[in-house]
Amino acid sequence: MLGLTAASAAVLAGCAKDAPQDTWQPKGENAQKIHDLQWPVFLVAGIVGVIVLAAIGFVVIRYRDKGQPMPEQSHGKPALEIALTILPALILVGVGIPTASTIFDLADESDTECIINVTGQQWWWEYDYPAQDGCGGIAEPIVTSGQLVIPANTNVLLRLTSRDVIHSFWIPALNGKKDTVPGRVHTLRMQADQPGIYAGQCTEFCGLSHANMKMEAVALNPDDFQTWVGNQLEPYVSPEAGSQAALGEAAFTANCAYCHQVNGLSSTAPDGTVTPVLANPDQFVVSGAAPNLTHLMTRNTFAGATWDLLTDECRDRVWNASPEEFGALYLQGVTAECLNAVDLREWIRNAPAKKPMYASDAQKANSDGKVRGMPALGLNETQIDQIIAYLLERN
Amino acid sequence: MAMWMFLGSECLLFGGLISTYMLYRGRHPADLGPDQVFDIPFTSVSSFVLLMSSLTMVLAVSSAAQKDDRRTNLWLTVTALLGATFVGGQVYEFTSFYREGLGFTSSLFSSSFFTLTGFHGVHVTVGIIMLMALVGINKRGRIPGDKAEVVELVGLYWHFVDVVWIIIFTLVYLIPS
Amino acid sequence: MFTTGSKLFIGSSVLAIVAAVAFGVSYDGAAAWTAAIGLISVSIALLFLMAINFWVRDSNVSGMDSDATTTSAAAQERPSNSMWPAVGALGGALVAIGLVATPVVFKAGIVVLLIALFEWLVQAWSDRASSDRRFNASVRGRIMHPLEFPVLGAVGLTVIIYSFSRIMLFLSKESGPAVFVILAALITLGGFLFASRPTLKASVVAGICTIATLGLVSTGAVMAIDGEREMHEHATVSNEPAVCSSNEETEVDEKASQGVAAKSNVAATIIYNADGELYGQQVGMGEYSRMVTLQRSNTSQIMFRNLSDETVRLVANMGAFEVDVNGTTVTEKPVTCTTLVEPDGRQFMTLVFPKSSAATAPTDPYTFTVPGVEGASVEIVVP
Amino acid sequence: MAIIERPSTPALAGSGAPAVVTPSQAYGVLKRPVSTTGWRSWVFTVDHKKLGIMYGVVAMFFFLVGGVEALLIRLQLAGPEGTVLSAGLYNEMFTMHATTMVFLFVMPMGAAFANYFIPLQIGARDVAFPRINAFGFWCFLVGGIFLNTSWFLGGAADGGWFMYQPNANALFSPSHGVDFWGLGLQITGIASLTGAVNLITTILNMRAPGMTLMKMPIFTWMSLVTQFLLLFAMPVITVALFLLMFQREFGATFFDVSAGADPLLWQHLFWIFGHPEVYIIVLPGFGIASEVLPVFSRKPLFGYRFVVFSGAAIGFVGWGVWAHHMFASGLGPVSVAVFSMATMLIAIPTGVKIVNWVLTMWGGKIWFTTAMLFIVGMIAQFTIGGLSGVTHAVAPSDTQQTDTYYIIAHFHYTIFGGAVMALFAGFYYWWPKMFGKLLSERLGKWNFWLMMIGVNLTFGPMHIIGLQGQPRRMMNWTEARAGEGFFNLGFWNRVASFGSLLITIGVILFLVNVWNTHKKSSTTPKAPLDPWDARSLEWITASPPKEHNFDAIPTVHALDEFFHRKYEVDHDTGEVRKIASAEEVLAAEEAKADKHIHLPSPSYWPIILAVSLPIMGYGVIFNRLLIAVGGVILLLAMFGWALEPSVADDSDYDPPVDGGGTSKELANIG
Repeated sequence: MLGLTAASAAVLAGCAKDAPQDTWQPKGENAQKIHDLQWPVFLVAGIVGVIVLAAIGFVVIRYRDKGQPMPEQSHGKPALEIALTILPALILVGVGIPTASTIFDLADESDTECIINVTGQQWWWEYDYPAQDGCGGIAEPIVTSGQLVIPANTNVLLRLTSRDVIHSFWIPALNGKKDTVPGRVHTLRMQADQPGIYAGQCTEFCGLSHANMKMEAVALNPDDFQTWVGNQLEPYVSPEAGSQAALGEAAFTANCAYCHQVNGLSSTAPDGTVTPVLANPDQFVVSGAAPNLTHLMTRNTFAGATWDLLTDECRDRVWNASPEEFGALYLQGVTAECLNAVDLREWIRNAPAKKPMYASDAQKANSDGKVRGMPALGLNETQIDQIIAYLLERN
Repeated sequence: MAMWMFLGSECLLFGGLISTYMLYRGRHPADLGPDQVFDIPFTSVSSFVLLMSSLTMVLAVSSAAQKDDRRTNLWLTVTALLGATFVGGQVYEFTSFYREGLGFTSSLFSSSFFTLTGFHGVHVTVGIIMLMALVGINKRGRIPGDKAEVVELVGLYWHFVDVVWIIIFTLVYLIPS
Repeated sequence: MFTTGSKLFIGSSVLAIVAAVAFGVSYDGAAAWTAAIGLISVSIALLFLMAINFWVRDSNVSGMDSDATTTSAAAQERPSNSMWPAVGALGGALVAIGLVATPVVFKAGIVVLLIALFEWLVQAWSDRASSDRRFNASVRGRIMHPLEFPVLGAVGLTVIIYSFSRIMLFLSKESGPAVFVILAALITLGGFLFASRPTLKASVVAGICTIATLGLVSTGAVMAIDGEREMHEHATVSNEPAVCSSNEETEVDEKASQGVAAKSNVAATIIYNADGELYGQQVGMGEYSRMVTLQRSNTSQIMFRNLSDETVRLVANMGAFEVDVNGTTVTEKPVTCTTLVEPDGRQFMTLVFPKSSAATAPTDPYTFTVPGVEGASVEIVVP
Repeated sequence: MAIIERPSTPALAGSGAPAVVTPSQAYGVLKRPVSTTGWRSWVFTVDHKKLGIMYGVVAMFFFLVGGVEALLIRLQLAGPEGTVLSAGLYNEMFTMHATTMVFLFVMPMGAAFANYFIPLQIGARDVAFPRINAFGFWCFLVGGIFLNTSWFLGGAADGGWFMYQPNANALFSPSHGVDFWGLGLQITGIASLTGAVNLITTILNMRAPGMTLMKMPIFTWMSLVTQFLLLFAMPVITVALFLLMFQREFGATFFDVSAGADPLLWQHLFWIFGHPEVYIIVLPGFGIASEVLPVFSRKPLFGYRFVVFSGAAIGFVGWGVWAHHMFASGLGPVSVAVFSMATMLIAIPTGVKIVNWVLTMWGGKIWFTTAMLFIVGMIAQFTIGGLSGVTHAVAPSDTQQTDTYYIIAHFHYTIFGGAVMALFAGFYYWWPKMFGKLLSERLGKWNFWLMMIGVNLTFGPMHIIGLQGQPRRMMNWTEARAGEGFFNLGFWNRVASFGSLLITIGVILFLVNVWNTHKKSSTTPKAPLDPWDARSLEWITASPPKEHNFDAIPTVHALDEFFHRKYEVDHDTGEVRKIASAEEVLAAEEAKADKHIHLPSPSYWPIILAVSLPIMGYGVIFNRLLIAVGGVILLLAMFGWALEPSVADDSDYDPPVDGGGTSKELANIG
């Protein structure tokens, strides 16, 4: 009966409005290839399952002990056996041939139009876009995290690696998963048919906060994507002097910039010399990296995509947008009205209390005094307000 | 029978260790690799000693088959001594490697090398203990069951350890990386 | 039920357990472990003694037992001979010498003393177990043999092997194998000799073996004290700028660092071709690029392929950083390189850039270069 | 070849007890213990039946431990953002649930049945090496306890049962949990390895006269394949665990990427062990199914040869498919394709088994006892598990399914639905043989239906949850990604948690059943000699069997020997006639009873030797001094073992009551 359920699940899953990580609703060429392979396999498996279960049911009812005489002590019929061995073998050959061709299809790298490096670490993803002619042209490297922004209808190739332990990158609607192994570079094809947002999650157990290591892939029209690239490369604008955000800049520089890079941020010494502020996460974090916050408000999530930067209402608007409207809506980024300040405040106040991480002093002792995740910084509410005001301008 | 089974299992143990070594043998600083530290003449000699011990083991087994207790004990002792010589050589080898800067944790090459050869050394040592125990028990006349069979079983183990060494010696020392 | 003696031991062992618990509760860490384990061991030992006492009923003999006048332990003429007082004295002496000389001797003395005490205790007890000497010996054997034989065997084996290896260490690298062979040959020949002369007396054999062992051990001891032959430590040179910048052949392994990484798993392939050009290949970035992108703080496998007909090495210049060393600011220029690679050869190198390209001095960007070849340079971008 | 530890001394002389008991002058350190009653008779026993029962009891205990862990996991996941367990505790929980269930329940439960029934099924009086057998059991017990003490000593292992590197190295898993895990598995691994050597030797060397390999009962056959798998799989995991230990304890860098290592080495070593392990778990269950089905269908097993060969084929092919656990690890398309094909190949022999089971029932006269119900349920569920297995043998499809709940559904259908259901069938089927009493069929049927429905409610929805994209090893799920409609994660997670309660009630009913049958006031009558009209050799002896199993070793003429002694088959008409009752068959055998039966005496050393191992384990973790203490005990025990007389001295026993009697009452030696 469960075989039936499984088979019907296979059929039904295609039509209901399901979880965002549904593996049966491909939204891109690669996932479609997998889907084209898997639904016949599920169908065949379902049919075989129904036949076998029906046979068991039939036998159990038909041959139950109704007082019939002792049955013939037959030891089997080799011909029947061999036939019943060859039959599944044939089915499997039928399954095997398309399987092999799909495997090689999905490993093809020759049609790449855009390269993105994806680096996993406990417990968030970093995406960096090397300077390239692909992706419609990227002049300078871009570093971001949380949301992987890709041009729609473009063959993107992800180069996956990890800074600490093994993670696995998975956007079910776009392709199957691929492990990111430290010291190795694995490639994964990505292609989205339409603009939109596609949920994913780390699927290789990676320690304490494995459940909180999520990601989203955002596909934009090539034009919108160019706008996005332009936004990312916009130079740094200092907050207006004397504003709340300007105080926030100082608080950020004093508390956050040890690990979090904001490109273009600089500090002025009393004698007037200006030095760029460079983050040194390698001195404080085991993985040696922390999310780059230069354009935090162009993305919709934070803390490993565990929480949204948008309020629920604004979030739903983005997620439910039609492919045509999506690009414009996404490029608006996070505005003051839409900012989910509740979660963000809690996070800045005491990050390890919100998401389990190895960031306490006792835990640091086990790893050369470095943290894994963001520690509690002991900021007061005023500082938090200032920092949020500052971050709100990082768009 | 059981010994054959056990040795079959041991094959996989050494198989795993040898694969680890083969995978990692290139992983070392440029000037602290196999070519620098290995002392091939010495290791050849100690391999030869271990081979000789196989010969004396055969003699022990044949003496046991002829029910010649005295010679059985003698050859078992000689085998144990040769084995001890080999282990002594290995201790020397390890010490000298260590003095030359190749510690257990120096590099992946050294870790896997010491693990592999160390495991083999432990097997030889266990073999020596088996031989000595056999001599001891035999002197007291307490070998249960068929004496020749027991000696043969220990012999089987000993030959196995020898053969494994030949493989290790060839793969680790002789074949250049 | 319980005899007087066993009650005494029960009491003491309970005390020890209570103390162990008290320690465990009141202290943390290794101290508590050590103390608790020690005290529990003591209590186990005491319980063991209790059991013995209980079993032999404190060696009490019933007054009604007429046979006891002749068979009880008290009626024994005298205890059997014992070497343990002498050994104990030796231990004491060692302790004394150790106090003056070195801690090792002191510790050895303690061990000897403990062994002697324990053996003495057991022997004293076993002497009184019954009137039958042989039975007493067997009782002692039952308890002590399983401890004595393995420990003596292990110690003996270790001493022999250790002395042997010391001798080898003393000898020069050339004569070592020769001595080794001679020793092995002696053993084998000795075997044949004894095998061919079945009439040889056991005592002669034992004598020869004893002399040989003593000789081996004493030589070993002498040589261990005398020191080892000179051994030069191999120094690691590959990260030294002096080596990296030269095209000279150094005494290094040609095939160092052959990696496990398959080609598809390298972060970048750096190629030096016959035209003296150096360029990089990264998946999806075309066949020829003068720039490669590597992630910060990430262990990256780089493959270097030498397609020219010269023997060259690849150098990774990892920027310039101002470092504070004891109060003075020093500029550090970390460099790492492969060894010399033959034409058509290839080699792997593992790199980590902990800081982004922005952090290095503009005059010293991250690059791959081939020493001595002008213009052979690939820029490394670390975003 | 083998050293059969069977005393070669002549029979006890019936000359009457010596007037004065003189202490034994044996060469051994201690005399062999001789107790046949009380706790000593269990602790020092070398009797394969007692060891089998102890294996069973201990494995059952760990089943409950693992079950509680599973319940906590399901409780956590019953609602969104579960807060029952902290993240760290949750990780420890699923790691230990898997480890406990695999290494401390299913494997040893298979060993329990193998230990108890293999000698009985092949007509032997004990296994080839009784003391090693005892040593194996004690290793398993102390290893299991050692592993679980980690809960109280700083936290259990938290790296997942597959303990992928580098997540399980000291930097990323700083508690001692992983150390306990590695060392504990080494110790239980010794149990598996010695057990394998022992049982293989027993099966190949000690079969009753006439029992050729192709007349061997099918459970014994499947166990033989299992033991071969164990024999070759254990050393591989041993190597992996040693590398892990050297890395964590002694600073080696086998999995440290910055030193140039490749973390995939661990995955290869682990799965080269791990995949055969899957068959190690399930083949004993196949064996039990193939025993129970013919008995209750009143027909011989359909295609005995095919079942045997398919079992052996699974054993072989099982070695070539390990990388299908690594389809997402980045192996490269060629390896993925090859392993994908190999994995499909293994579906064929598995399919053969299911077909044969169905055809065994076909045309039979099926008697639905609890045991039979469990097996029918097992076949149905294993079919589902097998088919979902085929869907992820298809590698691209697997990249969508691996590490999701779909995989959990798959392997629980095969392991719980397949192996565990078969083990429960084994309990009900063999209980009268082992204890002389029948378990209640009424409670048994309740037990079956609750478990059957519970398993499907728990693991069935996991197919849906998995395909909806919920990954494994997640401490919680969120409403935001749960979706709506029929397939929403929230509803099906709750269903799964509810199902786990049903399984729990089912298991409790089993325990109640056992309690009711064996409590002092129990009115359960003694079971008949042959309650199921069984077919194989273990039933040609008393229930429970005497210490020496058989009064006379039966001579075997056919597969299903017992059946052929009870029934006569007319070859022309196929008609089956009863010619003898079980009691008559047994009486005929007992009439030929051997005059002198010698059994190995109990021994102190196996347990002492086993106890030394965890002491050394604690030493490695906490204080190197303890290694020395453990080492001394180890040496002592080996010495004692080697010099132990092969049998207790005659003088320690009372003389036999009659010439051929077997009573070995403890003599009064004060």
